Amino acid sequence: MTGQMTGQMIGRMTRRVIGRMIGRSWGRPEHAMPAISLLLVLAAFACSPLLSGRPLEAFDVYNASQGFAQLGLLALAIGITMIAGEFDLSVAGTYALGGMLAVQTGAHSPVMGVLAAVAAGAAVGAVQGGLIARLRVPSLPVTLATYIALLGLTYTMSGGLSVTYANADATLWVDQQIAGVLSPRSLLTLVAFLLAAVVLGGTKLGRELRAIGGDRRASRVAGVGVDRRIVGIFTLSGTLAALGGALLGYSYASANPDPGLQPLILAIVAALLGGVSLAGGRGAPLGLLAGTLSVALLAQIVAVTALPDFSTQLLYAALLAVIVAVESPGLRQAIERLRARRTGSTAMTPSQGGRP
Amino acid sequence: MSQPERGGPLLRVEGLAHAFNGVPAVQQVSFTVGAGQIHGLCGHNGAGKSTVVKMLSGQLAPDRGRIVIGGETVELRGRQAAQRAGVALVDQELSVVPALTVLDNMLLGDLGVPFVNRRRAAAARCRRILDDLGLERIDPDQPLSALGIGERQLVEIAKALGQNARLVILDEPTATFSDAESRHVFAAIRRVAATGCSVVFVSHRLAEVLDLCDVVTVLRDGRDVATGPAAGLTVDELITRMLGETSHRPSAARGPAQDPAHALRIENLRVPGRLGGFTLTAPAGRVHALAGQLGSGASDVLRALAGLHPGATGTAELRGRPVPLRDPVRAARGGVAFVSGDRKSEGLFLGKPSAWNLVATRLPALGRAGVLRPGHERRAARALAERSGLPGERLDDPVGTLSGGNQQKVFVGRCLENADVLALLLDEPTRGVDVGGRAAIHRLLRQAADSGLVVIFASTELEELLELGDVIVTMRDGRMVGRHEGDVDGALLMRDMTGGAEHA
Amino acid sequence: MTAETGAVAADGSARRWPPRVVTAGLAVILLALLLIPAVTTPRFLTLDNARAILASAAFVGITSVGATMVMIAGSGVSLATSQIATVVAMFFLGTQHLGLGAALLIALAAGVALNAFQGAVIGYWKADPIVLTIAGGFAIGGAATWFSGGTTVYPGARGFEVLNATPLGLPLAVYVLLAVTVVVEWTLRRTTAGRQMYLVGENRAAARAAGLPVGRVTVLAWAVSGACVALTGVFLASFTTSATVTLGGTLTLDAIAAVLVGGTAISGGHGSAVRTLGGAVLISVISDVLLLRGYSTGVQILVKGVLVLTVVLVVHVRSGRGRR
Amino acid sequence: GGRPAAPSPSGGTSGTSLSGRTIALVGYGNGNPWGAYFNKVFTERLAPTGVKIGDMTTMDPGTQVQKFNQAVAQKPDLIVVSILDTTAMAVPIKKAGAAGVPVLVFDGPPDPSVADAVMSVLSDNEKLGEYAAQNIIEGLKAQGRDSGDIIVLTGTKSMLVTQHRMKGFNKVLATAPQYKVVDEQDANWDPQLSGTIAQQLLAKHGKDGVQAAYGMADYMALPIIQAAKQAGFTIGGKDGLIVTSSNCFKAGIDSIKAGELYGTATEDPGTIAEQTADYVVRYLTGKNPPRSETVQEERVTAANVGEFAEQCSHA
Ligand SMILES: Nc1ncnc2c1ncn2[C@@H]1O[C@H](COP(=O)(O)OP(=O)(O)OP(=O)(O)O)[C@@H](O)[C@H]1O
Ligand SMILES: Nc1ncnc2c1ncn2[C@@H]1O[C@H](COP(=O)(O)OP(=O)(O)OP(=O)(O)O)[C@@H](O)[C@H]1O
Ligand SMILES: [Mg+2]
Ligand SMILES: [Mg+2]
Repeated sequence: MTGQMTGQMIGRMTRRVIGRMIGRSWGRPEHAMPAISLLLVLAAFACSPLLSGRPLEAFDVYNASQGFAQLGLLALAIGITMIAGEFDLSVAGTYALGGMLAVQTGAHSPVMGVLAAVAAGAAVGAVQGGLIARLRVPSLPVTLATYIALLGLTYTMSGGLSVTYANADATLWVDQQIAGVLSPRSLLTLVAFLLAAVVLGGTKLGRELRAIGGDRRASRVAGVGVDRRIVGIFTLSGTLAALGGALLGYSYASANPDPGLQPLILAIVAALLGGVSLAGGRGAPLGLLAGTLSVALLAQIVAVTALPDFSTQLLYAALLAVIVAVESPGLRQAIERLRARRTGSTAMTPSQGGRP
Repeated sequence: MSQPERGGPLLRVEGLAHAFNGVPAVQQVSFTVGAGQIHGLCGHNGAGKSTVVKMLSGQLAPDRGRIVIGGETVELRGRQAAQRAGVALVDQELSVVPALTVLDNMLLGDLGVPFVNRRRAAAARCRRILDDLGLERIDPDQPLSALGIGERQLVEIAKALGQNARLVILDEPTATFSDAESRHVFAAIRRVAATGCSVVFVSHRLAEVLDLCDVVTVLRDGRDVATGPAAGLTVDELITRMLGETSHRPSAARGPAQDPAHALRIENLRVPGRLGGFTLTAPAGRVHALAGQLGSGASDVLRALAGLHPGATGTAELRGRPVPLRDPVRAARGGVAFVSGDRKSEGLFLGKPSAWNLVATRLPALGRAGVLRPGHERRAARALAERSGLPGERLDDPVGTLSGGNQQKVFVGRCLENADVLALLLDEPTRGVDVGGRAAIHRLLRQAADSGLVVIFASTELEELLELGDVIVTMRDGRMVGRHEGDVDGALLMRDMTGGAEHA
Repeated sequence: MTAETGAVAADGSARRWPPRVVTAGLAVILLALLLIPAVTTPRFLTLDNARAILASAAFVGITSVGATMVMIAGSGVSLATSQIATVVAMFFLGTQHLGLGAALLIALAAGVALNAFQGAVIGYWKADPIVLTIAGGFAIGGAATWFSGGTTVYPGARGFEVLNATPLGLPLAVYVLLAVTVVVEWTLRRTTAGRQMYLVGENRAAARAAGLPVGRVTVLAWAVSGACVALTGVFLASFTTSATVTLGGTLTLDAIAAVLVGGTAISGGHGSAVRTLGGAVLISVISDVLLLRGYSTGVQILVKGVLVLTVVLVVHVRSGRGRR
Repeated sequence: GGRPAAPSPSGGTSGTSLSGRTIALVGYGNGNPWGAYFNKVFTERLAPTGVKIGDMTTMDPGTQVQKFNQAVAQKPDLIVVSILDTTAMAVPIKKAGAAGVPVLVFDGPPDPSVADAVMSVLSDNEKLGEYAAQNIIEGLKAQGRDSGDIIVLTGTKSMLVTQHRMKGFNKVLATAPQYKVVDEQDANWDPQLSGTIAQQLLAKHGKDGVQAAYGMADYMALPIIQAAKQAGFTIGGKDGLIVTSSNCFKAGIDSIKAGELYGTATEDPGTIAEQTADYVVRYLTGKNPPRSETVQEERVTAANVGEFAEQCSHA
C-alpha cells in the first residue's frame, strides 16, 4: 500500500521534473514522446535484473553511456536538420569520413585529427547547405547522393581497408571512466546536447529553426534569413557528425570506411523517439537527448539480458510502429470516422440541441 | 535616418518595373505616400499589385525604377534589408508559422527583438498589441495551430502593426475576415497611421478601400493609371478605372424551381466543434448561398458533404439516394463535386497541364476498362475549356502558370458537363478573383443550375451573395439563422451573420 | 536590365529555349561526357561488354522501375526494399519443391503483400513513408532472422535454373527488365490508374478533395513496386542459388540512386519508367568503365554519388524551383 | 580424413559438469549462416555440461565492442569471441586482460598487438588460400594448359581473414608462374556484388582471357559460375573455366557434385564450433590446453567430395 503510494509519488515527481526539463506542456507529442519513451526504457532497465539474474552495476550505466556517446552526436546532427524540415542522410557519410580523417591525420596529435575531421565535416555540410538553400532542392536526394560520394571517398582514402589508430593514449583517454559512469566521450556528447539546448532555448535561433521547419515560405516573408540558417544548420550537422565519427575512431582505435546504414537508422530512430517529426517544425535538443538515451538504454538492456540480436530489431520496429500510429493523421481521422459512424445513428433522432 | 518634413512623402516610388522570365508584370508604376497616409492600391487580378508590394518589401528586386523611403533611395535586397529600412509587411499569402506559439510568431523575424530571449518583456508587449486589435481571447503561449485561419491572419496583422515600422504594407489582409473583424483591423490601422506611420493597403473589396484609404492608386496591366483622393470616389468609378470600362453585372435571372425530387436534402448534419444540426433542402435549378462569416460553419456544411470531415454525422440525400458522409471518394461517386476555397493546396494540380486538371475527376468515364483514350480525353478537355471560357491555347500549359482567374475557371470547369455530378458545392468560388473573372464564374454557376444541378456556395462577401444566390441561408456559430428567398436586404443578411451586435 | 525589345541578346534567347530542348541538350552533353571516356576505353565497345552492362543493370533496374511508380505517386522512397527482396528470395527457394510456377507465385505474392501493406498504411493513414519503411525493414529483417534462425535457405529442387537462361545470349533478367519497364511506363501513361498516380503525387490534398481514390492508387503503386522487388528477389535467389538474411545487400540505396539518376523528382508527380531504365543503365556503364580502366571500388562509388548529385541538381533546376 | 586432428570432442564434453560456470559468447550474429550454425553447434555441445552461455552475438562491429565491454563487466569465467573488426577489438581485449577475464578467440585471428594476451582456436586461413591455388593449378594442368589467366573476387579486404587467404593463395600460385592473376577485386563477401563484378570482368577479358576464377567463399564462387554461364563460358570439364572457392557451404558441395565448382576447402562452422566447445571444456576443467590451436582445414574436390558432404551441409 505504502509502496504503491511512494511509487505514485515518485512517478508524479519524475513526471514533473522531466516535464519541466523537456517543456511545459504534456499534451504535445514533442514533449510526451521522449518523456514516455525514456520513462518506459528506464523502467525496463531497472527491471532488467529480473531477466539477467544479476544486479545492475555502475558499469552497466557506463556501457549504456558509451552507447549514448556513439550515437549521440549523430542523433543530434540529424535531429536538428529534421527540426528545420530537412533530412540529412549524409551524416552517415560524414561520420565515416570524420573517423577516417581523424585516424589518418591524428596519429601524433589527436587534437589535430579531430580538427581535420571537424573542418572536413563542416565543409561538406556547408556545401550541401549552400546547394539546398540556393537551389531550393529537397534535401533527401542531395544528401543521399553526398552519402554515396563520401562513402566512395573514405573507401578511396583507405583503399577499402580499415585503418588502425596507433595512438593508444588517445584511445584510453576518450574512454576512461569519469565518476564511474561517464567518459570524456560521453561527457562531450552530453555537453553538446546541453549547449544546443541552451542556445536554441535561450536565443532567437531556436524559434527560427522551428519556423524554418514549420513553414519555410512564411519564415522567409517574416524576415528570417532562411538561406543563411540552412547553410548553418547543415554545417552544424556535418560538424557534429564528423566529431562523432572522430571520437568513435579514437575509441575503437580504428576507422572503418563503411560503417553501414545502421548508425544512421538508429540516429533517426533516436530523433523520432525524441519527438522530432519528419515534417519539421517540431522538437528540441532535450527531447533528442531523451530519445537518444532511450535507444542507448534499449541496446544496453538487450546486452545485459543477453537477448538475441534480432529482438532489438523487433523492438525498434515496435517503437517505430507506435510513432507511425501516433503521427499519422489518417489514423486519427479513421478513429474519428468510426466514432462518428457509431454516434451517427443516434444522432438521427430529431430535436437535439443545435449547439456545436 | 533623416525624418521627412511633416506631411511630405515618406515613400516615393518612381518608374518601378519588373518582369518574370521576360513577361512584364509591372511596367511603370509611380506614386507617393505621405507620412501618416493610408494609401490604397487597386487593380484587377494580375494588375501587378502584389508584385509592387513584393518590390517594396524586399522580396523582388525591381528591374527598373527606384524606391525612396524617407528621402533616401533604398536598395532592398531581401526582407531583412526592407525591415531595416522600416518596412513591415502582411503578405498576400498567410505568412505565420502554425508550429510556433502566437508569441513566437510575433517575434519571428522582427529586427527589434534581441538575440537572447527576454520572455517577460516580450510577452507583455505581445499582450498589449493583441489587446489593441481586440484579441483579448488569444493567449500568447497558445500554439498558432490551435487558432482558426481568420485569427491567424489577425495575428499576422498584429505582428506587422506592432513592429514600430515607418511603412506598413498590407496585401489583401481582409480577404478572410468578417466585416466585424475588418472594422477592428481598420481601427488599428488608423491608430498606427495616426502615429505618422504610412500604410499601403491592397484589397479587392473596393468599398472598404474607399472607406479606409486617404488616397487610391489604380493599377492596370502593370501601370498606374490613376491616383487620387478616395473621398468623392464611388465603387463604380473605381471599377471603371480598373477595367477601363464599366463592369457588367449579370441579371439575377431566377430559374424555375425544378422537380423537387431532384433535390439535395441535408438533415441534422453535424461536425463536432464546428457545426450543429444543419438541415436544408436544396432543389436543383436554384443557386443556394450559405452566408456566414469565417467560423460560421458555412464552409463546414460543404466540406462535410464532400466527405472531408471525418467526424461528420447526419444524413444527406441527393435525388433520393443517400450521400455517404466521411469519405470523399464515396461522396464523389454519390454525385457531389466540391470546389475548395483553397485553390492552391486543395484544388488544382498546379504542375500539370490545364487539360489534365480539367479531366482529372472524370478519368474513368473517359477511358475504357481503365485504359485512357487520348482522343476522347483531348476532346473533353477542349469542350470544357470552351465551356468555361479558358483560352484553348493554354490547355497544355501547367495550370500554375495561369492567372488566378483562369485557374479558378479550370477549377470550376472541372465539375461541369459531368454526368456523374449532380450537386456542385463551392467554397468562396471567387476568392481573389478579379471583377471580370468573377462575372464569368458567376455565369458558369448560373448555367450549371439551369442545366439541372444543385448548386450551393458559401461566401462571406455580401455583394456576391446578393448577386448570385437565389436562396440565401445565413449562418452563425455553426447554426442556420435564417433563410431568405426573393428580394432581401443586405443589412438584414449582415445582421443575421453577425448576430445583430453590429449595425450594418 | 533585359530590355524586352532586344530579345536576341545571348542570355535573353537562352532563356527562351523551351525546357525540353534544354533538358535534351543537357542530357546530350552529359552522355557525351560519359561516352568519350567510355569509347576510348579498351574493350568497352564489345558485344560481351554491352551484354555484361545490361546484365549487371538488370537486378537493380527491375526494382528501381517499380520504385519509380512509388516516387511518382508521391510516397517518396521505401527503405525496406532489400529486406523484402531477401524474404522473397527465401520464400522462393524454400518452396522450390512445389514446382517453379508455385514458387514464383508465392514469391510474387509475398513481395506484393508486404509492399502493398506498407502502401496501404501510407495511402489510407497518411503515414510517413520513411518512418514506416524503416520500421518495416526492422520488422521484416528481424522476423526473417528469427524464423530462419539465420541459416541459409537452399532450394529443394532445381526448377529455378530456368531463370538463369540466356536466350539470344542475354540473361532472362534483362528481358524481364525491359518488359517491366514497358508495362510500368504504359500503366503510367495510358491508364486511369497511372494518371491518378501522377495527380496524387502532384498534390495529395487536392486529389483527396476531388474524390480521387488516393488510398487505392497508393496501394496499387506500392503493389506494383512490390512485384518488381519480388522479381529482383527471385532472380537474385536463382543467381546465387541460396538465400541468407543479407542477400538483399545494398539494393535499397542502389534502386533509389537509379530512380534519381533517371530524373524522377522525389517530391512526386513527375518521372518516367523509361528514364529510370536509362538511369540504371547509366550507373552500370559508369561502374563498368571505371572497372575496365582499373579504378578501385571506392572511385566507382564516389563517381556514382557525384553522378546522382549532378542529375538531381540539374533536373531540379530545369523543372523550376522547389516546392517549399 | 574429414575430421580435425584435434582431440575428439565427443568424449570431452559429455561427462563433465560445469554448472555454475559462465561464459559469454561474443560471436557472429545469427544473421549470418556461418555464425548461426556455429552458435547452434557450440550451444548444443556445451549444453550437457550445464555451463551458462550469455548470448552477446551481433554482426555490427560497433555493437560488438559494446557487447564485449558488457561481457567483461559481467566477469564470466571466459569470453568466447569471434572478431568483426580486428583493430577495434584490440583495446577491449586489453581491458579484459586488465580486468582478469580470460578471452578465447575463434575463427579469425586477433590484432597482433593482443595475440599473446588471448587463447585462440583459429581457422587456418592461409591454408585455405593455398588450397584454392592448388585447386586452380591442378585443374588447369589437367586441362593441359601451359598458361592461364585468373580472376579473383575477395572478401572484404580490410579483414585479416581475406589478407591471410590471399597470402596463402599467392604463395602457392608463385610456384606455377605460367598461371597468373589478371584481376583482383573486393567483392565484400556479397553474392550479388560478386555476380556483378564477375559479369564485368569476364566481359573485360573475354572468353579467351580468363581460364580460372577464385571466389573467396562458395556463395561468391557460385555467382561467378552463373555469370560465366550467362556470358557463354563453359564451366569445368576438358576446357571450361576452372572456378574454385575456399570455404564450404552446402551449395558449393552440390556444385562440385554437379561438376561445375572445381573445388573448395573446409572451414565449416560445425568443426570449429566443436573444437571451440571442446577447448572451453578443457580450459574450464583445468586441463591447460595450448594457448593457440589451429583447426585443420581440408581441401575438397570432386575426388573426395563425398567425405565432406555432411560436414559442409550446415551453412
Ligand atoms: N512568380 C511569378 N512568376 C511569373 N509570373 C508571375 C509571378 N508572380 C506573378 N506573376 C504574374 O505577374 C502579374 C502580376 O501579378 P500580381 O501578383 O502582382 O498581381 P496582383 O495585382 O497582385 O493580382 P491579385 O489581385 O490576383 O493578387 C500576373 O500576370 C502574374 O501572373
Ligand atoms: N506563377 C507563375 N509562374 C510562371 N509564369 C507565370 C505565373 N503567373 C503568370 N505567369 C505567366 O505570365 C503571363 C501573364 O500572366 P497573366 O496572369 O497576366 O495572363 P493570363 O493567363 O492571360 O491571365 P488573365 O486571363 O487574367 O489575363 C502568363 O502568360 C503566364 O504564363
Ligand atoms: Mg491577368
Ligand atoms: Mg496580389
